[in-house]
Amino acid sequence: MQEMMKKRAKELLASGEVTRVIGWKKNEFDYDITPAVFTSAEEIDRDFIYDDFCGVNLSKFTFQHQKNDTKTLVFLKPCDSYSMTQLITEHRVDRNALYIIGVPSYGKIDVEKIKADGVTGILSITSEGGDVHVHTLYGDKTYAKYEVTSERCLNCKSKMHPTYDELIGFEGEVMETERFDEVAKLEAMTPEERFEFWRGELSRCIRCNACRNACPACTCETCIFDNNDSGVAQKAAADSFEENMFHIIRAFHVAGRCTDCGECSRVCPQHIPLHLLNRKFISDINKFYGDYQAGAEIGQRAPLVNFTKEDVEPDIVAKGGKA
Amino acid sequence: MNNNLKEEIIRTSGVNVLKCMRCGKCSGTCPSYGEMEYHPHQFVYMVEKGEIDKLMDSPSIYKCLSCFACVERCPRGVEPAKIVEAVRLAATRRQGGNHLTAEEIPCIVDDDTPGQLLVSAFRKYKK
Amino acid sequence: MSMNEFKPKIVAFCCNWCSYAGADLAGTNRLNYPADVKIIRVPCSCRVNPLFILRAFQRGADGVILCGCHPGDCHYTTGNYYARRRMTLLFSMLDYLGIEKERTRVEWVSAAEGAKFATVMNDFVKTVTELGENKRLEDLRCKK
Amino acid sequence: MQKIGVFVCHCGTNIAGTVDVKAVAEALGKEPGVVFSAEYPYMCSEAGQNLIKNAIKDYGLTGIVVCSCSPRMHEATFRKTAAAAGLNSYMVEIANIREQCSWIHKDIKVATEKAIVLGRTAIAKVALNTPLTASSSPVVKRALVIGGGIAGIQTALDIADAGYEVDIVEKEPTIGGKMAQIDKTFPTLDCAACILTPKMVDCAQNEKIHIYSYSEVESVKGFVGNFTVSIKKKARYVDETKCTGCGLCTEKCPMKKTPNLFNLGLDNRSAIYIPFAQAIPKVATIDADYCNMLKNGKCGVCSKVCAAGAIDYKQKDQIIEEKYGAIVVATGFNPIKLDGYDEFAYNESPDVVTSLELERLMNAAGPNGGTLLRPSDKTHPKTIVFVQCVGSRDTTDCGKPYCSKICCMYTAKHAMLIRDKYPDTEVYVFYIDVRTPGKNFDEFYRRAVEEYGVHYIKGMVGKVMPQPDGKLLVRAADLIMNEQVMINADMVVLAAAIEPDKTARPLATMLTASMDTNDFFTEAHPKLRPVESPTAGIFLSGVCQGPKDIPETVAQASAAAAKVIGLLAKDKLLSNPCVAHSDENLCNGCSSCERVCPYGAISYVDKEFRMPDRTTKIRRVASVNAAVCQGCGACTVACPSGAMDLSGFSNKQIMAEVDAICR
Repeated sequence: MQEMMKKRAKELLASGEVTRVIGWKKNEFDYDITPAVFTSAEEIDRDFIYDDFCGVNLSKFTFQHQKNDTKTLVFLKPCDSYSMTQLITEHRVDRNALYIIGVPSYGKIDVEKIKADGVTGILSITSEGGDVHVHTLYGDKTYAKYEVTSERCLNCKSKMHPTYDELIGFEGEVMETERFDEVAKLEAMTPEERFEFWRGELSRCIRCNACRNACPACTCETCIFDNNDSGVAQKAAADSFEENMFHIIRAFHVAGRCTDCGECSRVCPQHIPLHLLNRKFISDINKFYGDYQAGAEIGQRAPLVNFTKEDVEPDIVAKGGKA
Repeated sequence: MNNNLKEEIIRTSGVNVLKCMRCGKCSGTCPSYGEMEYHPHQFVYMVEKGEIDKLMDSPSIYKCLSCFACVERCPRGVEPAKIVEAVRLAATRRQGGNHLTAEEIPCIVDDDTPGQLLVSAFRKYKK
Repeated sequence: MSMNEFKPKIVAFCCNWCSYAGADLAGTNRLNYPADVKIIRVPCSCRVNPLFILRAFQRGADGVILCGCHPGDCHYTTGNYYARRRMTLLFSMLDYLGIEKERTRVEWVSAAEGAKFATVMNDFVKTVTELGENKRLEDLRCKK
Repeated sequence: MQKIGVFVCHCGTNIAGTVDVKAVAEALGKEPGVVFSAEYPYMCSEAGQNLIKNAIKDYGLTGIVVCSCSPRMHEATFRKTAAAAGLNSYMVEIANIREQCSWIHKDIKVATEKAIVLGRTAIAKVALNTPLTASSSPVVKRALVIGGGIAGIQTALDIADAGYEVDIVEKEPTIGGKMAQIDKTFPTLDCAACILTPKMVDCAQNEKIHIYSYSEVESVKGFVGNFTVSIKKKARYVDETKCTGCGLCTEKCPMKKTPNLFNLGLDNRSAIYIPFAQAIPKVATIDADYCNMLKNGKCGVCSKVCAAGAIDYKQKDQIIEEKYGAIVVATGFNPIKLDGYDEFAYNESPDVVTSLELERLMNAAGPNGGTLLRPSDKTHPKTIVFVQCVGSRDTTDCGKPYCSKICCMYTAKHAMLIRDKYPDTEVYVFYIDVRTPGKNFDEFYRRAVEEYGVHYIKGMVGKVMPQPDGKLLVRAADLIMNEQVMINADMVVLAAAIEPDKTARPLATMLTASMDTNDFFTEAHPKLRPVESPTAGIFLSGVCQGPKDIPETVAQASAAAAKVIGLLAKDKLLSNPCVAHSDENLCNGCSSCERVCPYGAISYVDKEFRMPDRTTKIRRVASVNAAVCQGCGACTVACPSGAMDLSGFSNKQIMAEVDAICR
């Protein structure tokens, strides 16, 4: 797969069809992958990588590094493709300046799961077939891949690419998932239990803004948390409000636009399950207004800028979510 | 007025009798009209009124051919044939294990009985 | 502070065309409701940003209610439909975080429904008073 | 720093009875920014207003708060007061301490405390107010009427009568619309043509009215007072300015087998035609689908016989651009297609006709010269069955859920006319309900029954079965007799539901005017603004807004004209300055605001921005048309970045109010 991608990237660069390539690049560790812009065949030969650690969603990176006067090749996994489609719908990227190649994703490995298993001193990790071999200072260990696959991939929503110019590999389908089970579990708790759960989670937040910075839906020219005029700007310890509300406001801002790519939770250094906030909105939207997947189609009308006359009333919440 | 039965009929048929605007097109269209004591539009209205027992006791429920012409033509999507079916089913349930058997057919069939009725009867009651 | 003395702070957002007029009618008819309710006039229920509601809670409100024209009667034809979706999702999220769902409410009150306005406010104040002070939103991050 | 004045009104004892007004004035005087605070028995009185004016001048006030009755009562009064003293009228806020305080509380202490909170909330808001000026835009003194039926004609005549220029755009070669096809009108039975054609002539002769016949609206730009409309004049292959309407070409044209659409295809006409004798403009049109010359270049007869030399086979569609201050939609209706109703055998038998077809069959200018004959064999029908509600009140896919409103009355009319002219003909009307609200309507229906012996049967026809002998066997329910009836009829007349003309939906998109699910235009307010669209400057006339009969249509047409005249009479339009505006530095260009705007007030422009690194970047940003925006604020909340804000009710102002209440 990786070699086919490299070959196509070099061909397109050579033909002049594109002048830049956005893909993944290895860092210090096998599992530490970073998005990068490549402009030459040499760079691609040297650094380009596509393996089971390339979890990072390239759509946000593409948005940040877009150039409208030249064409850029970008490789998108199904997840990334949904995010990119949403960005195109919102006119945040210029479709014409992109050459999109859809690539399959067979589940990305969550190194945190390996670390959580008590493994330290990791030297390298290789993924072969269904096995993941971890080579450490203290010996080797092998996992079945599903044991160390990230939560978001185990609950993959779709293996389809809503937007692409060409595909490498076969096109997948929308998946049946159990991604709302965790939400349902929380919903089944008493309000007191939920409150304690979220207090436990949110109290760990250090307001590093990683979730916002990684989120492909968070592309505002100026984030309201950075805008002194918005009334909710973050000021150092002015009061606890922004701290308390940051995640609610952020989730609300991306409600109906969040494609559930899971980047927020992936990048959170405190391992707060932020995707459970977004999934709550997605699950509510599906339940109240009919199934909706952000980024499934260019030009979709997001649920919060839409309505029907027969929509449920807000007191549905007081009635426990039942009409 | 039999509310339990009414609810059962409404539930099993899936029909909202309140959608009926009483135009009578179902009865205007029914090929078995002359055979029936209660006609399709009356089925709908009597279910609304909860007069289910009368319907269940009437031979009308066996006169419906299940041709679904009334369902096809109803301008409000009421589906009277489903009501008739539901009443028929309720009557059958009341009879307990007294189901239709092939052996009985020769005694009850006559030249006027349409073949379609037999087929649909077997489909539903030979269980 | 004992429960009997507790006076909740209630912010009521009312659309200019229906609910604010309904509140005026309640006044004209001398229909009493607690002084804890303070009304903010907005052009339409769709002007109410979820941020305003969170802001009210931040500043110590114990309950927030949004009143608008009945669906279908919006002066701007569609505003309350958008408000309805926004508030449904916001309230659901607050409930999901364990904030008491009784602290937030949407009511459709027409310009002719002075009596309804008073009834709604009496009921809402009673509900919020029983809940007591709003502590949870403030405490959400403070693990003791 | 703002210098704010506070004015507490006693309203006699209305406020002062339960609110300690002195204490309120004193407490509010200590609020930050307040430099003057006073109370007075009647602030709205001349003396009270003078108190305000003097304080504004003496203290150089930059904002005032009046604690008094509801702003719905006196906000306008105090705004004028402020303006008279040289203060921008939007620097005024009202604290409602009567309806929302003194009148609902009995305890003076409680009421006084609340009044203080309400006062300080208004102070917090006014401190953030900015002076606003209503922007003004000029009004083009010309109106466009889309549709030349009776609705469009009446609207145009009334507007022209008031002295304004009006253009009518009609997609057919002649104005007149459906009414021109109707034979007689209920409940007076006068001939439709006799009352319509004089109005058509009036239109043609009125100097202020210009008719674009055989034309369609191509695009609409602009906003209230200043629309730019492109009109496509379709090629009719006849020079309108030369054609005298003599009709010689239509006589000589060899293509006589062209379906006559004016008679709904019940007979034929020539390929070059004038729809009917009284057509306006009385100009020939060539039907390009049938003309031999246009199809294969062979013929040219019309050109040879035309003494005026008006025939022009090379004529092309022409686009005309014109400016208008107001647009009236009068696009009318059509009977629905009956393809979904096999049970009525409409496509099977020519003797099953719609009511509009019956109008032509009975009309003196119709295919049979006014004698009612069966289309199949041209014999007199002896038994006629009318079926009501065909497709009306029908929630299935082929029908319409609404009542078409006119069918009960025109069927009574048809039945009556037939019984009058042919007393040996039996007439049956199958009805679900007979709906006759209207002046002299029920009396009319009763006459059909009592004087003319029309058989009204409560029930619906289930099936119409064409028989080998040419008869139509009608099976129906008689719900009152509780029996099924069979009628051997010669003709069956179906009261087909009416639906908005198909051109209305794309037109609504061009006008950004909203429509309901049935494609009827929605009105700005269902009770109080029934002839206006929610989109400013767009008015509604006739059936495009909902089913209605001729008198109602004419009434609404005149009402729409009155609204248009009221608009055109203004030289300038002052708009509400409390409208949305976008901060382009914050705008993402994501289109969320555009999607929730009910007025189509938001558009997008590509704008060049200087970046911090001295490069430039082109970004798509929203811009609000202040003349179109009505200030609801839906966009402000839809905007994810907070770029959109609403003057007069800004985010900061509302948050300041929240803070002041919760303090």
